[in-house]
Amino acid sequence: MTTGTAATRVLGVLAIITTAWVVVSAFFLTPADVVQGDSVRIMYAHVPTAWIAYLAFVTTAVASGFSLVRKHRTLGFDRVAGASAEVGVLFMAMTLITGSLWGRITWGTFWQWDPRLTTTLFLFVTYVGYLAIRRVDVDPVRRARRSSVIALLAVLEIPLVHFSVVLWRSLHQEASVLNTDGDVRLDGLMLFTLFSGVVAFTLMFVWLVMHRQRLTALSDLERVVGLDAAISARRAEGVSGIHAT
Amino acid sequence: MASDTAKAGSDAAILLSGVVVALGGFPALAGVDLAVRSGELVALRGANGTGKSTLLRLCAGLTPLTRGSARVLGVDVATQRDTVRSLVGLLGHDNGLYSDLTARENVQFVAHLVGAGTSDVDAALDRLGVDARVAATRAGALSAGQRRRTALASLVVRRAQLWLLDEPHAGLDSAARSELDGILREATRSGATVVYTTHESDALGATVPRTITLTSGVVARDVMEHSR
Amino acid sequence: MASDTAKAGSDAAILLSGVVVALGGFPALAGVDLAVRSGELVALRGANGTGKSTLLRLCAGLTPLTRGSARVLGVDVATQRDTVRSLVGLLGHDNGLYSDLTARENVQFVAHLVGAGTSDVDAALDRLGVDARVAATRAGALSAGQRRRTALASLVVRRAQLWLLDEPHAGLDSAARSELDGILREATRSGATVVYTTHESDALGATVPRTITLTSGVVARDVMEHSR
Amino acid sequence: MNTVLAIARKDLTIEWRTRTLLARVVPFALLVLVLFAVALDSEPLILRAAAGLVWLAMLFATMLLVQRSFDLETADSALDALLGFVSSSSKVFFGKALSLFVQLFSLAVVLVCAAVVLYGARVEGGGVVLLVTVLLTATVGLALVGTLYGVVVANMNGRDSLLPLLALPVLAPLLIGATRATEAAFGSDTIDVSNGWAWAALLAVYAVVFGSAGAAAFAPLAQGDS
Amino acid sequence: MNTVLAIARKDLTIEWRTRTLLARVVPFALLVLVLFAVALDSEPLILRAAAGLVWLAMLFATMLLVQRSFDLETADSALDALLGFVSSSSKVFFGKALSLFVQLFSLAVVLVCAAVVLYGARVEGGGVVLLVTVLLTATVGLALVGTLYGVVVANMNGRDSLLPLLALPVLAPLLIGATRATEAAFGSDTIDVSNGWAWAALLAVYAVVFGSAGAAAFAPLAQGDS
Ligand code: HEM
Ligand SMILES: Nc1ncnc2c1ncn2[C@@H]1O[C@H](COP(=O)(O)OP(=O)(O)OP(=O)(O)O)[C@@H](O)[C@H]1O
Ligand SMILES: Nc1ncnc2c1ncn2[C@@H]1O[C@H](COP(=O)(O)OP(=O)(O)OP(=O)(O)O)[C@@H](O)[C@H]1O
Ligand SMILES: [Mg+2]
Ligand SMILES: [Mg+2]
Repeated sequence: MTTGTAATRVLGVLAIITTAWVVVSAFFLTPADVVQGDSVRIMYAHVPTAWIAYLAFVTTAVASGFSLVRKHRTLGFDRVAGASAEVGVLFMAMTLITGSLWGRITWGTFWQWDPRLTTTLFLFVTYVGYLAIRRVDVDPVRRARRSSVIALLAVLEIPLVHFSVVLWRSLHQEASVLNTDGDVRLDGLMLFTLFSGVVAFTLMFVWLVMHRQRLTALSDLERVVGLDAAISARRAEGVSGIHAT
Repeated sequence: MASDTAKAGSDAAILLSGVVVALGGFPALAGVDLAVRSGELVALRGANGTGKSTLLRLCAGLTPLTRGSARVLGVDVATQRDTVRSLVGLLGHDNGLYSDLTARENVQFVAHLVGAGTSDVDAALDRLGVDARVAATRAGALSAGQRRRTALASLVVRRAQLWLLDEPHAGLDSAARSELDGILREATRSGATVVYTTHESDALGATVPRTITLTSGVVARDVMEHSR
Repeated sequence: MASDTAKAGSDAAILLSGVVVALGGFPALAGVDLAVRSGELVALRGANGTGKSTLLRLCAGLTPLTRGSARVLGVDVATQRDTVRSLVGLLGHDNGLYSDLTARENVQFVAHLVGAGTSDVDAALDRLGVDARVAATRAGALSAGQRRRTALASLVVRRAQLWLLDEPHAGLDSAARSELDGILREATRSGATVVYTTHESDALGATVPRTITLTSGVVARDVMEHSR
Repeated sequence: MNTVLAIARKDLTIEWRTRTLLARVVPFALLVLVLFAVALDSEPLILRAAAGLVWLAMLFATMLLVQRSFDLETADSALDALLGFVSSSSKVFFGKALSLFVQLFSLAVVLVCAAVVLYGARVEGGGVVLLVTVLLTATVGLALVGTLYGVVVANMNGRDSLLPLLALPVLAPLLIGATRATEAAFGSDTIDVSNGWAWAALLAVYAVVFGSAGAAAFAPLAQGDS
Repeated sequence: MNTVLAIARKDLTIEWRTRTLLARVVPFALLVLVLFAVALDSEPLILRAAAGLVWLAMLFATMLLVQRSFDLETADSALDALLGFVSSSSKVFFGKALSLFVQLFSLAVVLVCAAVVLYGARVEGGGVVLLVTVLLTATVGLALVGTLYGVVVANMNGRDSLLPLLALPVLAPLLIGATRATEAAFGSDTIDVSNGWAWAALLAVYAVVFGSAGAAAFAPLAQGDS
């Protein structure tokens, strides 16, 4: 059995094509930055991954909301929520990795205690915790409820990350040491490449979530089939028990 | 094999049909059909691991339903578990006591929440033979039987419409057993429904009105005594 | 009241005289004199809270002695509790299982520590009716009776010289009860001493060689069957 | 309301009887403050960090108190029964949060006094009112979040380690807010009192958000546990 | 010896099955590192305190792991039986300490790497050997002290809060020693590598002292529990 369909195959191909374009453009077509030199090329991976991670976590929250409200398709929505969170954690990890590599090149250290970086890390850990709760082996409906509540609370951290620069430092008088948005000026091609990156990663996100979701659906199905077999086995046992007494 | 599960209707305290409960992928209940009328006293029997506790926990709204339909006191267990919980009194394998409160404080706490008075607490403790010294001892320090008695006293104070008791006799001495016998019969007389599990042949006197036997997650026998 | 506690001697498995055990200021045992010979099978009875569990825990070296003297298998319980522990197999109200290991792994662990082999493990599990599926399930997910059976299998693997069992029948179905009956009788036949508590009148077949009844922390009756 | 109070009173009775807070959590939190000082090993540095360290110690203490609060309920499956006795599960939520608040607030007062003594923090004038407000709003927030995540992990195997993992990231904004506002109250030179009030207001919003979230989410969460 | 290994293997099997360390304690400890940085809120300060913060996080993580390790034993009174199976209770002590050591050492490696990434700590040359030695000796000490106090509070009501209270003061010297030695390995300017080795030697002495104390005291302690 595969988890692919015509739709996912088209998506996959599109994702590969756009990604290839982003790579070519990022490395060869766009200019190096005046201040940062070639390292600015990391941006084309760094920024889109962050945004796609947001997208993934929002998707998780929305699916979780439906899973809580709907009485019947609880588990279907829960699967989407779980798959999306997994992919989101993956993307957020890539944001952290590309960011700290970039930091290593531009600031000379992997990490700085900047509000955005710190809150990003919290966001990441929150969803690692979310996945940990999902791993706990309990009844699926029960698990869906618990993790939905957590997902709905966790998504509130995204505005915190986004506005952390304003929120946290503005109350401090000093200007921020690291100005995440100030020192990169984007020309037309750079912007286009950046948004191509967003498109490419969005496609990749959708593709991954669909596969992941189907995979869990399949294994759930397998469990149902397994349960059917187990039920008939147990019933057979029961019947023979009756004859024995 | 006198099977008699067909009687449904509005006065059914428990109404299960095709109930499957899977725990960790294992069908602890593998298709149970069962109807218990209001005011019945039912003994649930069966070998170890046949699903008795699972059945009780399902009816108390503590375990989710995997397949089939289950109504308890007219309420759907799958969708309204909160309501089910508030109607049912369950005594599980655990006693549900706070070990740092005294036996009396434990019962008192329950009484307060369900709106019963102090006299009810005293009556219940007295009835279950929890004397003043024991009542004033922290629950964590009590003997196994004394803890079980205290939990039963809470249940008496509770006055639930449906009593579900999982091996209520375990740990009780013979005096407490016969007292429990009386309590359960009284409860049914005043309209409550009682389902309890047991492994002992002579647990509740000689005549239990109805005995249901589980085998491997299904109902294997359902026997009524002719008269009550 | 046929008291018969005077028989002391070197072959005494348990020898208590004037034993007082105070728990939180309360004399759970209030002066117990008792002698159990090696190879005896003794049932300990009494109402709830009369000190049965306390007596067993004392003999297992788990509860300190307040007054009097107590020797178990010739070892002084007050001073050499570590030695006592290693000679005695106790099954308390708790089962002593690791809930994240499977039933089989639990028994296997005990077997490894006491130097028993894999075949012993299989034999013990088989004897207690723990089938392959149950043996491969984590202990935390088992039913009450399955847990009790697993704990008993550990005890069988253990082959202690003195077996102390606190309500071993609780939670067991009738098949397991009669198996337990056989196990205990076999153990005494091979020279071990067995003391168990129970509240059930017919727990271990009809004839138990000796029944000791406690009342309020003292021995009230000590009855021997004439022949074994 | 009566139910909420009864549940809180039950928890506080147990607390009073076992003296968990007084005999164990308070000394633990004080110890954490001392250990920070040891780990940092520099006077001016410690003074600068005083507010942050107080709230960090509060966070750890909250984890302990929440665990204790739910261990009481799950040790003998009392929570299963408790949820059947009340007309709405949110009463259980507020009852447990209330008792947690009372304990946390007392602890916070002790820790602030300790910071004054140990770290040489100073509070004067308008700072006092701000400080009290911050202590109130922040401990309310801690109690609500703690209770909410406490019930999420209640009955779970290995919940001791799961609780901090889930709750601490969510509490991070509270840590930051409370720290900044307390710094202001301690008369720091990097933040003034009016800014401190802004943070206190944010803390209040935080508490309200989690209060409503907790009340709404408690039922499905508590329903689900075994 | 065989018994010691069997007990350690049992604990590690359970750990592997429940993934407590990997899925919960490691993230928790990393979170603690981050929270410290947030509470301190100043780059140079964080760098200066890096070594101390790593070991403080280790201390808190030790509390969690010890609690977990003894919860396993006491949840269903398994410890009572376990002590009867072994010829000498000190084997239980060393078995549980061994499994704790394995877990703590892995955690320490992760945390040091995190300090390099997050706090900008640097290790080079002779520092590496010193660092590994410190990690080994200090985690051995943590494991031994943790196990010893774990059994003291095992079976006690409210042990979650009692354990840190008892163990942390005893661990304070270890915290100081490990911090100083790690600072030396991180190339601090207040302490040089040879001094670091002196501290490492002290840590080894500490471990030996608690190893013998634990082996001797375990029997009466374990006996005493109810
Ligand atoms: C580990 C280190 C880093 C992390 C965790 C990180 C995280 C993030 C996140 C979460 C965003 C999305 C913000 C939003 O739109 O809400 C972002 C955006 C961005 N980051 Fe980073 N970042 C890191 C390092 C860096 C470095 C070193 C630079 C450049 C010197 C940089 C430049 C940018 C830029 C230009 C944006 C997009 C503009 C913006 O929305 O502010 N980042 N980063
Ligand atoms: N997670 C799980 N994985 C596999 N099997 C499970 C799991 N949880 C429960 N079971 C099985 O489901 C059944 C549950 O039975 P239940 O506890 O209802 O039995 P019972 O009739 O009450 O038995 P007892 O008389 O021993 O109390 C047991 O056979 C148990 O082994
Ligand atoms: N800390 C304490 N304070 C007061 N009384 C205590 C304390 N600990 C134990 N007790 C009392 O000591 C007695 C202990 O009895 P034990 O557990 O040995 O009874 P048992 O014969 O095993 O009873 P059961 O049949 O109920 O298991 C009980 O009456 C109990 O109330
Ligand atoms: Mg059962
Ligand atoms: Mg007893």
